[in-house]
Amino acid sequence: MKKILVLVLSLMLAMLALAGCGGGGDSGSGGGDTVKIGVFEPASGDNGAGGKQETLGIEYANKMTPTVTIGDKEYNVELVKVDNESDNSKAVTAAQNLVSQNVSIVLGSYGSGVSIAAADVFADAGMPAIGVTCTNPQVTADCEQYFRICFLDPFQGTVLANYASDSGCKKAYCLSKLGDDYSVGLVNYFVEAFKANGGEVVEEQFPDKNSDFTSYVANAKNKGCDVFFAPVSTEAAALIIDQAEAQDLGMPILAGDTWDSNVITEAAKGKSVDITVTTFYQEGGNPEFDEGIKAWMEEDSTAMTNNGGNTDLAAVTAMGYDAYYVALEAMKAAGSTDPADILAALPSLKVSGLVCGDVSFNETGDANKTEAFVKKCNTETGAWEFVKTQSAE
Amino acid sequence: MDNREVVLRLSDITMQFGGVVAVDNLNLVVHKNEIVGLIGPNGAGKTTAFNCITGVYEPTNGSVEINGKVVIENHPQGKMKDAYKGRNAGKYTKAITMLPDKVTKLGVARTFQNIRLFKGMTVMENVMVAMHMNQTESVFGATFRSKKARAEEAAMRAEAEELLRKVDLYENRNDLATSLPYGKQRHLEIARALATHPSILLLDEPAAGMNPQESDDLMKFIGRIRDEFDLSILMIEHHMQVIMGICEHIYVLNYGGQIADGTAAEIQANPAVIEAYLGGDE
Amino acid sequence: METTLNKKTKSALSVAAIALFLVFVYFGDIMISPGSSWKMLITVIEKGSIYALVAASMNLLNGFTGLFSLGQAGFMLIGAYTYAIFTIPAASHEAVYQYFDGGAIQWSIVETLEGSLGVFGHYLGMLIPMLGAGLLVAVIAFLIGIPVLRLKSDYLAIATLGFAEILRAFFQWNTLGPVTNGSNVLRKYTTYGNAIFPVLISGLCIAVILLLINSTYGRAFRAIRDDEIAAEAMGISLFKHKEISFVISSFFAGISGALLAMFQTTINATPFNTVMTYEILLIVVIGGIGSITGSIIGAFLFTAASEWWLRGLDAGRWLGISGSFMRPGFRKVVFAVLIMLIVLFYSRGIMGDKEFSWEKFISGLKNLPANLKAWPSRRKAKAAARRSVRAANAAAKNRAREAKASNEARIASGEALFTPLEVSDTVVVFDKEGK
Amino acid sequence: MLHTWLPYILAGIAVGGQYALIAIGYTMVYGILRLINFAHGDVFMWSGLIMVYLITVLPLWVSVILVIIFAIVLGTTIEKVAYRPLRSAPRMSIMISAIGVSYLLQNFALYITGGLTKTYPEIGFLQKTVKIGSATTKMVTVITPVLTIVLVFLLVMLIKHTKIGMAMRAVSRDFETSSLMGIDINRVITVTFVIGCALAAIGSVLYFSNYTGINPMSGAMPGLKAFVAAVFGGIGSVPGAVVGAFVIGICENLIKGAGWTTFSDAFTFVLLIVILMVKPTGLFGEKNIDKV
Repeated sequence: MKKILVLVLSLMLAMLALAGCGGGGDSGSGGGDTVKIGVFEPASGDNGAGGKQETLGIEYANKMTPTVTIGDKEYNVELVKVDNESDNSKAVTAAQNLVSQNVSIVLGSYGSGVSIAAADVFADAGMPAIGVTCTNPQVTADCEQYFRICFLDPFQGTVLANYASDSGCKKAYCLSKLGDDYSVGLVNYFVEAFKANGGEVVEEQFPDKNSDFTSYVANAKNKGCDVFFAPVSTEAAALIIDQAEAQDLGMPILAGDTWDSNVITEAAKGKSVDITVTTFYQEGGNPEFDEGIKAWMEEDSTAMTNNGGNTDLAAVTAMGYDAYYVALEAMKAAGSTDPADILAALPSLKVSGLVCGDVSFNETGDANKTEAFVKKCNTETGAWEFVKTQSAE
Repeated sequence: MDNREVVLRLSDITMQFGGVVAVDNLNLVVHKNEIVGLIGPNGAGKTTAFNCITGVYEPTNGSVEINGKVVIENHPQGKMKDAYKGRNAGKYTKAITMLPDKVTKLGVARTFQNIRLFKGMTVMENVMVAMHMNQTESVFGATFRSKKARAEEAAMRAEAEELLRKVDLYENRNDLATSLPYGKQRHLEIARALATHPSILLLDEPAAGMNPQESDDLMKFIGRIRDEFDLSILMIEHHMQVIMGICEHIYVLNYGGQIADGTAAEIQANPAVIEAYLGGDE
Repeated sequence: METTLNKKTKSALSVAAIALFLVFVYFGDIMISPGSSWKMLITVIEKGSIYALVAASMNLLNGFTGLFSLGQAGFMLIGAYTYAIFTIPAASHEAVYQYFDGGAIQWSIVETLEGSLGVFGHYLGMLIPMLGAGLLVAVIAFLIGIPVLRLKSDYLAIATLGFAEILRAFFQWNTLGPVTNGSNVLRKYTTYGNAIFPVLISGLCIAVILLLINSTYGRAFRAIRDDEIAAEAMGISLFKHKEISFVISSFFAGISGALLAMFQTTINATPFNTVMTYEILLIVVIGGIGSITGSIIGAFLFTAASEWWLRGLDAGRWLGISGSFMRPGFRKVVFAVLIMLIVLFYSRGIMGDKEFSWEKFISGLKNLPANLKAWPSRRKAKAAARRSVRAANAAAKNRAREAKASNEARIASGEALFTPLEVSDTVVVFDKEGK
Repeated sequence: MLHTWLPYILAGIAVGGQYALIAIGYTMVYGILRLINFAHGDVFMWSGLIMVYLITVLPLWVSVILVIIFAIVLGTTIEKVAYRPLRSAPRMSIMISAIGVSYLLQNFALYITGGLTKTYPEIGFLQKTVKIGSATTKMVTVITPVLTIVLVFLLVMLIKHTKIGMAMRAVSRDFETSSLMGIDINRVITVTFVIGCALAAIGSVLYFSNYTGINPMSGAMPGLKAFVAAVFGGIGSVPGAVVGAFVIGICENLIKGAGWTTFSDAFTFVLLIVILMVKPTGLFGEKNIDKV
C-alpha cells in the first residue's frame, strides 16, 4: 500500500517537473529571438510515409532559411514536430500538444481526416494553420483558422475524371479505403464527374489493414472496366500495383496526388503497369530546388530513410517546402509572431517564387489553383514523366 | 417399510462419458430428516452422482425427483443412443434438464470435495452471497439503495450473523474466507450451503483432511444442523467411522454400479462391499 | 501507526477533495491560456476522465465479474455515433453529410430543446442523446450477450472482439451513409464547453458503478468471478448475472463513447479498433484488476504518459536526455516496455484489488519518510519471504501428494476399511486456478 | 461461371494455405497451454521484416534459414520471458501478457521501420506469373497449398509417431497428470513454440511474396484470421486448423468477388461467432468436461 503511495507521489512530482520544464520553455520564446512553427504530421500509422516526406520538405526549407526577419528583428525558426499517428482520436491531443508549446503557426497535415479532427483545437486556440496537402473540402470549410496551399478534391476528382474520359475510358473501377475520408471523398467527386461525362462506375471499398488485393483486381477485370481508379495510401498502392502485375490487369491505373511518390515508382519499376496520377508539382520544374534537396538527402541519412531510401522527390515534399515559406511570409506580413496577427494577415497574403506555383487564398482559405499536373510512370526507368497540365473544365 | 416423506429419489441414474460409465443405474432414496451415506472406493462415481443431482451434469439416463416432483430426467439421445451401455434405456422418455442454480432454488444445497469458497470475500460475504437468490429487489433498486434494498440487506446481514454464530464462525466474520484454518473452511462451506435455506444438504467428503478429533466434532455438528435446520442429508465420505456413526442408511458404489445398501451393520457384513474394498480374485 | 477516522470525517474529506478538484478543473479550463503547457494538464484530465469511465466499466466486467470481454471499443463506437448523429445542428447537415445529400436525419435534439427551454434545454439536449447512446448500447449488448455469454473465458474474449470488428465494418458501410456518414467523419455536433463536463459525468457514472459493486448484485458478480461452479450452486443464475454485468458495463462504455465524441469534436469509426480495446485493458491492468480507484489512476497515468510526458521521446529530447535513437516511435516502444514490466513484475497493478481509503492514505503519508528509508531492506526481506513461501509450498505439495498416494494404497489394500485414514491437512490448500 | 470465379478460388486457396501455416501455431499452443498467443501474428510479421533486412546482405537460401531461426528464437524467448513466469497465474494475466507482447512487438517494429511500409524482396520463382485456365496469378499461389499440405502431413506424422509427439498429445490432454508422469512440460512447450514459429516463418515467406508490403500491423489481421481458423477447425487439432484456414481464405475471397467488400473482414468474425454458437468445439475438436 505504501509502495503505491510512493509511486503515485513520485509520479506527481515527475508531472510537476515536466510541466515546469515546458513552462520554462514558454518564457524563453516569448521575449527571446526564436519563433516556433508547429509541424502537425503523421510519422506513423497509415499515412506515416507520406507525412514523413511532407515533413522532409519543411525541414529542408528550414535548413535553407533558418531565420526570419519580422519587423526589424531577426528570429531563429524552430520546428516543433508532433506525430498525429494518422489517427483522428490521437490528432486532438497531438494538436493540443502543439498549441500548448506556444507555436505561432501550424503546418499540416498529410491526410485530411486528422486535419478535420484538429481543426476545432486550432479554432479554439485562435491558431492559424496551413494545410499542405489535405485536399478534402471539409478542412477549411467551417474553420476560419485553416488555410491551405493545395487544390481540393472536387477539383482533383473532376480533373481525373476528365482525363479518363478524354483517354476514351467508359467504365471505371473505383477503389477506396473504408474509413478513410481522403480516398472516399476523392472517389466520390471522381464518380460525380465521370458519370456527368457519360461514364459508368463500379465502386468498392477495402477494410483497414487489408493487404490482399487479389480479389479487387479480379473484380475490376471481371466487371469489364477499362480504368482502375484507386486514390489510396501509398502502402496499399504498392500492393495493388503488385497484384495488377500478377494478374495482368490490362487497364490503366489512375490515382490522385498521394501516388506521386517514389514508393509507387519503386513498386512499378520493371512491371507492365500503366500508372497515371495528378499532382501538385512536376519534378524538374525547379532544377535548383531539385538538386539542392537531393544533395541534402545524400548527406543526411535520416532524411534519406524518411524519404524511403532514395532521393526521388515526392510532390508532398515540394509542397512542404512551399508551406514553410508561406508561413514565413505570413509572419513577415503580420509583422509579429503572435498567432492572432498572423491569422489576420493570411487572407490577403500573396506568395510567389514557390516551387509549386504562386499561392493566394480565396474566401474559404483555399489556394487559388486552377491546374494540376498529370504524370505517368515510366516503368523502365522508374521515374515520373510529365504528360500535361489539366484543368477542371 | 418406511413411510417417511421422500425428499430425494434417484431412479436408474446413469452417467456415461464417451465409453466410460461413471454411474450405472443408481437408485437412491433420501427420506425427510434422514442422514444417508454414499460410499465407495475412489473413482466409484460418487461425486458424479452428486453432479447429476445438482444439474452440473446431465445424466445419460434416469430421473431425479425432488420433494415428489421429477425435476431432471433424460434418456440416451443423439450419438449416445448407440453408444449407451447401461440398462433401462427405454424406460425414460422425457428430457428435463435443470441448471444448478434452479436446483438450489428447489432446496438442494451442496458442498464440494475440494472446498470452493469465494476467495476474494470475507466469511460474512460468503454467507450473504448465498442469500442473494432470495432477493426480490432489482439491480436498479439495489444499486441506488432503495428502501426495500436496504431492508433486504439488513435482513440478510442479520440472518448471516445468526447463522455464523450457530456454526461458531461469528468471531471470524470479517476475515478473508481463505485465511481460515482448514476445518473452519469446511464449516463455512456448510454454513454457506445452509444460507440457501435447503431441505436437502449434499455433503461431499466433509471430513476429508480432518483428524479423528475433528471428524468426531464434525459428526456431532452434522447431527446438530440436521435437527436445527430440519434437514435431510446425503453425504459422501471416506471416513468410515463418520459414515458408520451417523448414517441411517448407506449406499455403496463400485465402478459406477450400486453394489449394496442398508444400515451400517448390514453394510459392514456385506461380502460384496468387503470384496470391493479388499479386491476380489480377478 | 494506524489511523482511524469516523464515517463523517471520511465523507467530509471526500466531498472536499472532489469539490477542490472540480473547482480546479473548471477554473483551470477557463483561466489557463491555450499556449501554456498547463493547458495540456486540462486536456489530459478531460481525456483521462473519459478513459477512466470506460476502464471502470471494463473492470466491472473483467475484474469484478471475471468475464474477459474485449468488445469495449465497439460499444464506445456505437455510443459515440449515436450521440453525434442526433446533435448535429440542422444547418450543418449539408456540410457534414456532403456525400449523402445532407443525411437522413435533419434535426438536432439540442437545437429542438434549446429552442423551447433555453440553456437548460441545451444541456438537457446533450444529456438525452448521451443517455440514449448508453441505452442503445445496452440493448445491443443484451442481444450480443445472449449467445456470447455462454462461452468460456478466452472464447468469450475473441467473440466479443469479433463483434466489435463487425460493428465497425457496419458503421462504415456506405449503404448506411445517410445516417452514419459512411467512411467520412461526423463533426459539428454539440460538444461541451468546459472540461468539468466530462469530469462530472464520468464521476457520476463511476459512482454508480461503485454503488453497484457494493450492492448484493455486486457480491454475486464477485462470487461468479471467484468460482462459477460454487456461485451456481449457491443459487446464483450465471447467465442472468453475467447479462446484467455485461449490459451495465456496456451502457457505461456507450456513455464514455459519447463523451469521447465530444472530446474529439469529430469522429470516425476507424480508431475504435482492437488497439483501443487493448489500451483500455492495459489501463485496467496498470490500475489493478478489481479496483475502480486503480482504473481511475491508471486512466490518468496512461493518458498523461502517452499523450504528454513521453512525447519528448519522439522529438529527440526528454528530461535533458537526447539522442538520435529518440525518433518518432520511440515513445511507444518505451511505453510498451513499461507496460510489459508492469504485467510481468507488478501484475497486481497500482492498487491490486484494493480501493482508495482515507485511513490508508493518511497513515501512508505519516509513515512515508520512515518507509522510504526502510524500503530497500524491506524489499530484501519480502523477496526472502517469497522464496521461503515458495519452498514451503513445494514441500507441502510433495507431502500432500505422498499422503494421498499412501492413503490410496491403503484403501486399495483394504487396510483402511473401517479405520481412519492418515490425513495431511495440506491437501487442499493449493488451488491452481487462482481467481 | 468457373471462368469468373476461378481467380477468387485460387486466391482463396493461396491465402488459406498461408493462414493455415500461422493457424497451426495458434492451435498447438492453445492445445497445450490454453492460451491465445496474441503475439503469434506479430512473430509472423517480424519474420517478414527480418527477411527484408537480411536479403540485402545475404543470399536467398541463407536468409530463409536465418528467418526461420529468428522466428524460433523470438517465439521461444517470448514463451520463456512472458508466459512461463505466469504459468500458474490466473488465465486472464497470461492473456494480458500476450496482448502486451503483441503491443510491444508492433511498437518496436514501428520504431525500426519508422512506420513505413517495407517492400518484401522479390523471390524470383515465387513471384513469376503463371496462367491457370482463365486466371493469371503468381507462382506462390500454386506452391502454397502444396507446401502447406506437405508440411502438415509431416507435422501430423511427427505428432502421431514420435516420442515428443506423444508427449505433446499427453500434455494437451491433461497438463497436470502429464507433469506427474515425468513428462518434461517445459520441453514440450518449447518444442510446440519451435514448430509453431518455424511454420509461421515459412508462412511469412509465402504470404509476403504474394502481398509484398510489410508494416507493423501486417501481422494483426492474418493472425486474428488464423486464430479464427483454428477455432473453426477445433482448437488443438492440426488438420482442423488447416481445413478452417482454407475455408476462411476461400470464403473471404468469394465474398469480395460477390461485391461485399466492406464486410470481407467482418465475415471472418461472423463465421467465428456462428461456429462458437453452433459447435463451440469446432469441426474436429473434442469436448472438454470441467472437473467439479
